[in-house]
Amino acid sequence: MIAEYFDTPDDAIADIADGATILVGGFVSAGTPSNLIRAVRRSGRRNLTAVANNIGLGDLLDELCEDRQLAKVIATFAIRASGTRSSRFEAQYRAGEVELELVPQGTLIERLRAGGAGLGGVLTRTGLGTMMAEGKQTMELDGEEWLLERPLRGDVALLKAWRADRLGNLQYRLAGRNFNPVMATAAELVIAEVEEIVEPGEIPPDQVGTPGIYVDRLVQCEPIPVRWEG
Amino acid sequence: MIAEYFDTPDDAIADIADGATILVGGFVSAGTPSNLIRAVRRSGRRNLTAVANNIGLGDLLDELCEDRQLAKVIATFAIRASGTRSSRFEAQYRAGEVELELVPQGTLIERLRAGGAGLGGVLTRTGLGTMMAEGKQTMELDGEEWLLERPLRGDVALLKAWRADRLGNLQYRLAGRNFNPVMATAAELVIAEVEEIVEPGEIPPDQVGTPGIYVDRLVQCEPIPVRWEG
Amino acid sequence: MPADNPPTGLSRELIALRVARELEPGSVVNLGIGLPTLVAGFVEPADHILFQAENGILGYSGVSESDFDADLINAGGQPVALVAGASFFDTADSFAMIRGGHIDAAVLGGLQVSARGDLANWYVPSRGGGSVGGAMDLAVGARKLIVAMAHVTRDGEPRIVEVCDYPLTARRCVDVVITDLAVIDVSPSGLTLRETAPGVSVNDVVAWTGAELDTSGPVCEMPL
Amino acid sequence: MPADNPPTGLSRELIALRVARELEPGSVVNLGIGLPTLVAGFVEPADHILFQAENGILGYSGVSESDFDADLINAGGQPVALVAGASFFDTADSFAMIRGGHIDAAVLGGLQVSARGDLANWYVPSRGGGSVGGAMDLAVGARKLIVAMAHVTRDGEPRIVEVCDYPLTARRCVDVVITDLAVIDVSPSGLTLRETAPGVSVNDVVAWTGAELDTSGPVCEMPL
Repeated sequence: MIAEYFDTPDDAIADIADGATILVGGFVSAGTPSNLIRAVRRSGRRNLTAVANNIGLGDLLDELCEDRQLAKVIATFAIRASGTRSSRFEAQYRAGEVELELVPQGTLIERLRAGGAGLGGVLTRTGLGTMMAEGKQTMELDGEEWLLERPLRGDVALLKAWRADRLGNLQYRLAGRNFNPVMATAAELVIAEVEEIVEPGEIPPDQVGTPGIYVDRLVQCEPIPVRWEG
Repeated sequence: MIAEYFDTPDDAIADIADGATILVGGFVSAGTPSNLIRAVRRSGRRNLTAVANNIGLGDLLDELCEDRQLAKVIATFAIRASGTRSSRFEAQYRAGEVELELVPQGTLIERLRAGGAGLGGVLTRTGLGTMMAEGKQTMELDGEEWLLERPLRGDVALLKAWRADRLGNLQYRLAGRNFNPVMATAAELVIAEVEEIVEPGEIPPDQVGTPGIYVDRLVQCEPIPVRWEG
Repeated sequence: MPADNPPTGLSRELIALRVARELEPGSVVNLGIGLPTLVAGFVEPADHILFQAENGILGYSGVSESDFDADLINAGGQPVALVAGASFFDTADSFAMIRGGHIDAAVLGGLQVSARGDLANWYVPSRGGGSVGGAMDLAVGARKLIVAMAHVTRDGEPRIVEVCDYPLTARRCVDVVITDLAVIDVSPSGLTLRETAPGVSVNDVVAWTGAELDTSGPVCEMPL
Repeated sequence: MPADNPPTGLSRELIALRVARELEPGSVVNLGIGLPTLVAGFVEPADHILFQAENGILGYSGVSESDFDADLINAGGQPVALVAGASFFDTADSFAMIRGGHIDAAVLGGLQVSARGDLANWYVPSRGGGSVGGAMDLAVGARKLIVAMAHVTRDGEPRIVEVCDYPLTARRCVDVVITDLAVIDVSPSGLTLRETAPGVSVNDVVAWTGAELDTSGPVCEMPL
């Protein structure tokens, strides 16, 4: 229950296994665990499945393609509509070297939430009548059609928050929350990088974005800047 | 989008119709819209359906039974296990004068959330093999059994928050959130009583518990104390 | 044949103490209404047990009647104090925590527990209606479910039975039953007596239990 | 027969201006990536339009490149400034807001719009893979869906078609299409021309539109 500190992001992720499914918090530059992603790259782990909002928008996740560490990506942004800029992920995807499961953003977060909240699935209209509904169960209830979306979980979640206390409570800043609080609930092992570590009680109880019971490991790092490449 | 102020809770609820379904925020004493409930009592509206965590635990909702204003209650706490104390609701329930739909607390909040979030339902294990599953659809998925729970919405939601700004942003204090933020999303008309009204920007953006777009009406009142009667 | 009256067992407070000893240091625990609430008063602060209240608190330290704040209550409506590092959240997040398996242990009261671990604790048929609160979610979601209850009813009927005749809270959910007479483990193969209360014999427990009870393993007196 | 090239219509900025005029004062609006983002620069402050970004902001006032804070970006990754009364939330709450019908209007880019209001905007078959972001949720959840796009492709193919051949974002979701050439209303009975861009004739619009277009009502020049 008391989160474990690590001196470096490399130590914090050292025991991630080849073939692991990794939930990666953040939305482009906001709330992105950039040091943990770099550490995964340095670790050389392979055959990974990454679940993240975006890949190939200038984000560090794309770097995991340099040495073909990713077998599969589950994301909402993956291939740019315009071909003026290309990512490593895109090149590998076109070469058939990495699998892509594209998921609508609202469905991705609900699937993760279901995975963390003990729900067997949710019914949404999002994706009905589109490629996203292929192979999925639909139901008609009271004359309305719904698409059944199943839970999604990870072996590991990599999160970024602003501050943490010794109990693992996380406080986010600005729009840095995004996928982080839900991903914190949906993985066996939750690792957070934070900019600052404080004493329990310093984060006011109503400003805790992720209660400490969800967080297994903490590492304090200076964030690595990321920008969207348009 | 800019919330409308009312001078009294009676004015704020004046146009609730007979037969309306009313979501009532709060958990016993915490975050309970006690002034708005009293105003509904004074309004004399009848044939109402109330959706609330509790009735008859010393709460003011029980007062709506004095003049038989409630036709139905959807709640998690309704009839005490011990018969040492009895509520008006209990007496009316035993006389067959009011209907009760008892719902597990985690299912009640998910049904309300689904109603507010545009979801057609959620799958839960809660209630499987119990009276709560009677008449409901179950599904087997990957060898696990799930109970399908459908969305729940209200015509009106009565909420209590600590502070509001002119845009209707609500800030809760301590454990006063409970059902309020989700109920704010799941009714056609949302009315909040607050202890204080401040200027936009005075509630820090990361401490807004309910964004103002959900809130239609505001009234400033001194809370009426409520205690659980054991 | 059982005697007319069950032996005198533990007080409610001592049951709560025994439950407190069952909790792992550093664990996250939800306490149901009634007897389970007393457990908060018996844990060792050094064990850093964190109590969750389903109305939206993680990290309350116990009931504090002296200083009532209407917005700072547990799920039994009792005023509570907070530990450093507590947090608040809404009911949706609270039950995501409960249903999602993030609570290490829940302590619930019981009306009946069956030999296969079914729990009935929310509906007294003679009273009807019922109050379920968070019990059904806790029963399916908590990693370990401890039921704390009197071993028999006021009328002397066993509460531990082959099959519950009260309406269920959840099927096959109970891990341990702690009563005024005994500590009983529940597993897929049935009920195993682990401990007896001081002054209570194995035969007493068997006599006042309405289901088959394995007493072949080591049975010790409750450490209190 | 259409001329070889469509007439010169509005610039991207003027399309954004026309979209801004379509927004109701006091409404809550989500702007998609690309052209729609420009709309934030053209609304009247007095209209108190509140912009939602699906990554978790309600109440950003526009793009502000001067002062980049990595944690304060819109869904297009652009740095933004806040209005007084803004709020932050996580992705689950953001899409509850979007899917639950709490956004008054969404402005999305388009690849194709069909006569019955189907939208295709996330997948270019020649490129594959795609990026869907929040588009499918916005298309089903926003109370009003405005599509802002060029009237024809770079190759001179109409983007407004009887039936989309690009993969859909959602069925029957579009309410209004605003292009460099025209404003077209979409209803269950089909497409109705409401406005033409300055210098563009009704016949031009008909010629470069690949679906039946009702031009029988009053058609005026866009007020810009």
